[in-house]
Amino acid sequence: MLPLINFQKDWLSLYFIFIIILIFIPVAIYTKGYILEYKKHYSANYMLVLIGLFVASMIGVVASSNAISFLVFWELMSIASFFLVIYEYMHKENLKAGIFYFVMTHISGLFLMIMFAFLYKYTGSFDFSEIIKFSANFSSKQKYIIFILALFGFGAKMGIVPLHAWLPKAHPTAPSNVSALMSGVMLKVALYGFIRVIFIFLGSAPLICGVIVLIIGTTTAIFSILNALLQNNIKKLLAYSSAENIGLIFAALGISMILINYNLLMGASLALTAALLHCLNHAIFKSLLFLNAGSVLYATSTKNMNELGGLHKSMKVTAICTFIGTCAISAIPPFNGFASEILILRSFIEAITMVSNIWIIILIFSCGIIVALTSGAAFYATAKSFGITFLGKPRSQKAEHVKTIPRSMNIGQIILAVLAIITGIFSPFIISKISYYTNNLLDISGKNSSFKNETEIIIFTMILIIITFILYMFNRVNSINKNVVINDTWACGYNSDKPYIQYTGSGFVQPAAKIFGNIANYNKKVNYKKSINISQTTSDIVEDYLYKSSLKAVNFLTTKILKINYGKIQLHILYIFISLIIALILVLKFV
Amino acid sequence: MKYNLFYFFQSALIVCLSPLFIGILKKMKSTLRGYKGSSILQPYYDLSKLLKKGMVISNRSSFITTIGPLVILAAAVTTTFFIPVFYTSMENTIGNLFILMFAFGIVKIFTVLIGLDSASTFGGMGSSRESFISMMAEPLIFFLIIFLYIETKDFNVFHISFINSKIVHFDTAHLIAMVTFSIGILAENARIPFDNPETHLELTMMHEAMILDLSGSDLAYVELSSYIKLIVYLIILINCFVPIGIATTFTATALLIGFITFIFKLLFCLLGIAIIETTLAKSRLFRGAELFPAMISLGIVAITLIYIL
Amino acid sequence: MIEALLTIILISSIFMSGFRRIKLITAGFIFQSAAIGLIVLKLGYETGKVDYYILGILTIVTKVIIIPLIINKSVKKLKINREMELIVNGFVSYIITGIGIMIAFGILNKSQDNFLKTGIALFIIGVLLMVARKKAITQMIGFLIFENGIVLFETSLSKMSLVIEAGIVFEGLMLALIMGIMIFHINRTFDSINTDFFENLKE
Amino acid sequence: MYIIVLGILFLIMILTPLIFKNLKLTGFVTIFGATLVLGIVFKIITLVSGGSPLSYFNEFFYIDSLSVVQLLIIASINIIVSIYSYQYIGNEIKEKIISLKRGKFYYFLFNFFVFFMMFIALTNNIVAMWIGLEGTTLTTAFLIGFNINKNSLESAWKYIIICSIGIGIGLIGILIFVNAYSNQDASEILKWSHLAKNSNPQSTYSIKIAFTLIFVGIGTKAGLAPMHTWLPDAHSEAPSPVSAMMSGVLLNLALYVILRFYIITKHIPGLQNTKWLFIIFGCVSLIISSFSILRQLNYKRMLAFSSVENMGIIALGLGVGSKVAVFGALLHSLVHAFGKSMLFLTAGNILSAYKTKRIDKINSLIKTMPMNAVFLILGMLVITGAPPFPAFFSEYYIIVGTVETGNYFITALYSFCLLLVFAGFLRVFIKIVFNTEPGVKYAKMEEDKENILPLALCFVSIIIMSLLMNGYLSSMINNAVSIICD
Repeated sequence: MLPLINFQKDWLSLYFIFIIILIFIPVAIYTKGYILEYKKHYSANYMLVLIGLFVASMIGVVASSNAISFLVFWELMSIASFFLVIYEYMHKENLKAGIFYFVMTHISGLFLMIMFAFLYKYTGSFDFSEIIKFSANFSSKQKYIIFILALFGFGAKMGIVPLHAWLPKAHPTAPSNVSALMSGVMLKVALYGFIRVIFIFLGSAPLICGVIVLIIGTTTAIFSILNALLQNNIKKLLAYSSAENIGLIFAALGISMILINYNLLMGASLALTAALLHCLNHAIFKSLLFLNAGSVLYATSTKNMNELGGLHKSMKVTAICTFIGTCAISAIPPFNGFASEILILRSFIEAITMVSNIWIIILIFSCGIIVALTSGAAFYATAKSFGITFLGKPRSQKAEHVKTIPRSMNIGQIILAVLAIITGIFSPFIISKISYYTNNLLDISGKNSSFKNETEIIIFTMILIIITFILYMFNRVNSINKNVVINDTWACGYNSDKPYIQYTGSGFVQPAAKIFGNIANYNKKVNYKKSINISQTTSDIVEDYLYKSSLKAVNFLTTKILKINYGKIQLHILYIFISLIIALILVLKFV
Repeated sequence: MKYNLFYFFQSALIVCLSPLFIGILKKMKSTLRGYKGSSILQPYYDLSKLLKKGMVISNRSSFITTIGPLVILAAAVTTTFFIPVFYTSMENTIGNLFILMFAFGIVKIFTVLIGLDSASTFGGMGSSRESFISMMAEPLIFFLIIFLYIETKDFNVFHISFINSKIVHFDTAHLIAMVTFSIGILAENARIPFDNPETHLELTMMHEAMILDLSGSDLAYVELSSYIKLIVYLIILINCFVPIGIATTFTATALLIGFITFIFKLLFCLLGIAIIETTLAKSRLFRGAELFPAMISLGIVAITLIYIL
Repeated sequence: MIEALLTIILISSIFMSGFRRIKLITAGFIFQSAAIGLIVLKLGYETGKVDYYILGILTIVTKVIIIPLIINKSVKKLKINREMELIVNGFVSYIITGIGIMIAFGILNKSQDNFLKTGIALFIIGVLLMVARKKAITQMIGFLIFENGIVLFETSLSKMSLVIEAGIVFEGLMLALIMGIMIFHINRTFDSINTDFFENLKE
Repeated sequence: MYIIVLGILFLIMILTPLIFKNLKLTGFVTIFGATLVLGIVFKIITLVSGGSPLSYFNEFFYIDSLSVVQLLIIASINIIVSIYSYQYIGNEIKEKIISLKRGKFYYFLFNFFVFFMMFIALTNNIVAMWIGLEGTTLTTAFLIGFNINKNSLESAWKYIIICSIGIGIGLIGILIFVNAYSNQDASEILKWSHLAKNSNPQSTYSIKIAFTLIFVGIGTKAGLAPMHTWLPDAHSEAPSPVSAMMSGVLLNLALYVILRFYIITKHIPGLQNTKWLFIIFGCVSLIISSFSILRQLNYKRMLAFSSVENMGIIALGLGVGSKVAVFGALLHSLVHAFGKSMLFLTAGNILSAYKTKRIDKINSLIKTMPMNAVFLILGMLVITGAPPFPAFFSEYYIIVGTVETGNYFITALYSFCLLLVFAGFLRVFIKIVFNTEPGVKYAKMEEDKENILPLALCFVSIIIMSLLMNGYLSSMINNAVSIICD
């Protein structure tokens, strides 16, 4: 009845533990230097303890073999991350964001509690192994219930639309090493839970569930990336982009669920592999990018990219690492985002050819188109984030006078950057490893046909490197005795020292804002007083409509219910008798 | 080994000949416009002149400008190794369409970042527009891959062209897809109506704006890579959609026929581009963007046709 | 004999529900309590049980002597004689009482136990006084009427040991005492015992 | 034997403030006595742990596993609050807020109050239980109005009127209840242990009415909504140690009395559905309190509403009735006692430092009173059911119970209310502890360290509870569960 912490060691758990530890090591190294910035106002030990607790509880969640200990660690993870989010408590907005985050994650926790309660009801056990034994006997109604609860429970933690609103609030407010962990790892832990419940506990969810997951995943991806595009806060952009990647993974899971329903296990295994691989890849490059953002914040103390620029001179290592991260996230070969992006798109395409139901085909096809648009937009967004922040000329004093970064921070970033390259180039081996397990899971081990030609990326990389090398040598030879003039950039004859002749972050995405601005509630105002001044604002429409209206409803009810508590004492006495009479009537009537 | 050597030869040929094709394209355009125009070898002269020149580098530029042009060219050259030109077989193991398409991503990201690198006004503008257009073009490329996969159940360009070379009669879906992809090519390669490759008028340019601050050998690399990129795209179009006549057996006659048909098809494509570029004007950025949804709905029509007919 | 006493109880209580003057209400309360005490004593006489005697004596001592004394003392100190504004005015109070008693008797029509019925009537009137009056002191009297009802109930229903009965009655007395003290404090701090002034605890 | 010792102990504790003039001595005697009481309770627990109940004085006192849980709560909270009171009353006198006489009066009432609660938990006589409850009303009425001012008098008046009515209704119920058993041996019918075994009353009809009356009446005392209206006022105006005692222990105890009657009622054939009273009133309490928590300006008041909410949770758990849920409810009553006492005592510390109960006047507690801030946050986590504290398990078991019995609507409602409460608590406590107004210097306050020991004790006991969850505690509660469910 009570939790006995009993760890399990199946491949899924081990895989996610591997991800957690893989990300944690560089982040820990990074933290050593990063914490210096906070030592003035906040306690460093406090942060270290919390990070330790946070990571330990994430490992606990992934390793639990029992619903109770799963939930305990899950909540511990939420608590630890909450206190990390409000670590810089002296800013009021941080507290607000933290509270919002904690409430959302509590929603997630409650859904999960109910879900496991249902599982307990159906299977009579909190133990995962017992639940798995039962998994063939779930009726479809039971599956629907579990699925819906799991979707909301894990979804609120993952940040799927419409439960994503905490992501762009919590991630920017948390210290960057923490946001790296949160975005890189914590979201994956939620995904782990979802995969475990849907694929391992339920075995196969009904078709509609797959369709729902696919649609939600795609919506999340496109919605969040278009929002990301219009952000000027680096970390907010990255937070939205995290939601986008989760959406992609989710969409792939949806494909897998649909295909399992049609018993097309080969394709299902491919899609599942794609999702799992993207978990790893996203963990690496997103934590890298968050660490980079942290370095920028450390050095310049601003997150607004319109105040930055030209950082590549003063922060060489960070610039190069960010470049690698940018390439990885925009699926440039041979960096790692590329491998999983291809697999996801491939699973879409193969699903289209495999399924015979025309409506499902149309659905997958249109989702695929949107996913493709998403990857294009991801390229746009990250190019913006890197280009505006690191290239060009400093746009403000902050970007000009830059603090030097401690070496440990650089080491942390470099490790992740190297990981991004390694996992990119050697992705075929990782894919074959993962697909071995997914095939096992879906009982099609041995028939490994859906993963041929994967080593091509290595050949490609080699050719690319060779040719680059040849060209480099040629260039060296060619440039002997050439005079190279280094000068100011030509600015049509005007004084080019002004940094504001450059494009800003908002200007960079202006075309997209014009077409997709509605999705991010984009508003532009031009003031003509004294000097011309353009202010542009964006906000989350889901938050604006859904969250605010539900808050309004709660507020309304509160006002009404509060009145019960205040009033004349005579009224209070009357309450007793009214409830007595009602209770009597009920009891006499129904008992 | 023999095959591989041959592929290498094919690809090297493309690298060498692409400036020539661009020269031909320019010649066609000037002929269509009714003036004499420069020699078809002019691109070679331009490149060699640029290679000989010294460079002016902005003091703001970063490692992106230093390595960018080289990597861009390298990536463009690498892609040539992954496509069939006038010979194809089923035995090939490289040539994944995805890798091809994403390899152009390398070119894209570097050009975009080069645009932002030198802190000039135009660079940012060009980068912004280029990113926007390529974002909108992404679904098109995806659609192309879907379509080809549905047709041939394969992602490999070599296999696709091998399988499609057997087709004699093209159905509607195929043709629609081809048109769609052609427009995708125009978008990806910064041609009219999306961009005008000839002007340097700041309000209209995209690709040229990004590389405005490059000079000397760097400029040469980028120019060459853009030539190669266009030709590679055209080859993909040709060999995936109309691979009639491509050599599928390794015999001299087949290769010869393949080569000749290939040249003809390529020239035809170039003529098509020349005609478009002389008759149409560059449209506004958002007008151009409207083409993409149109293309996507065309694509949907094509896919639906395949399934229903 | 018992019937007559019950009649006294009922009449006094029904009149109390409409009285405005606190002295009158107190007088009604004294009558009522005395009647109840007598009933209990009578029962004791009939059954010969010591319990009843003690209960009756306790009732009379506390409710006829001590509590009215406390009330009168407070009233003198407070200089309040009557309820000025009623939440439910006298006329309506009478009607409500009547209807309430009617319904209660209607529900209990099968029961032959008059104690029970009278007890319930007392509950209704006590509650009415607590709910429909503003002065703290009237509320207290209302509560005491309510308690009288309980005593009637007890006599009709229970077979408890003496200690327990004594405990119950003793605590009733304590409660009345505490209420009296509290009314005294309230008057001192609020300069009134009108419960309308009890509005500080609104957030 | 133990009962007599307990009685003598309480007699000494009650009489000391009346006899001796020295307040310190009184405080020491109270603490010492409380320690001895706790010791005796532990001894009793070991005696009962086998599962067989103890009875003394012709079964007038009867101790089974269910009462042991209550005894444990009373005795341990008592010692914590006694330690707290020592410092608290000392401070109040030092600051000339109250006179020495009133200080002694406080101890007198306090010990009396604890005595009555102990009496309720120990007694087997159902009317004696009622007498105990009434006794707590009498003693706490003065404790609530202890600082004689407008607010405290108002709340005390409300408390005494509303609770007396409730208790009166309860007595009527008990009388009818007893009457329904008039077919049985007259010397036995007041004994709970006897009634629980014999489930053949004369008329089930009157048992129905009686139980409803008891439920609503004593439910008033237990703070179930909508009879809870006295509670926020009383708890916010009473001195903090008294609020801790009332909220943590007294409410529980009232519910315990209801539970005793419920156990009898439940065994009567055809009356199992009385559990819906628990469920409905539990839900109403949950809804009203959780919405009310959202907009409070006074932190003690908020804690009071949280008590209503927790009573709702416990009632719900008891009503759902599956073993898991009942286990959760009993565990929750334990955790709630400690957690809520901790919060009230911390609130008392804050109140004595800041002299205001208003939430918006208190900022950045982590800077001004770091230790209290930590305990406040910990208490919040405990009470909102965050792991690894036991409240998480208890709340979760109740969820499991509702799902298990198929009351899905209640599951949803319950979870929603938990969420609201969580949000309300979080908003306020995070604001109090962390909010920093720009430009204000926050200096550390002297009062921070003054009264930390009781808080630490509370927290340590909660930790001990979570450590004992698997073994000792759960076997003890399981015994109690078997009394309720079998």
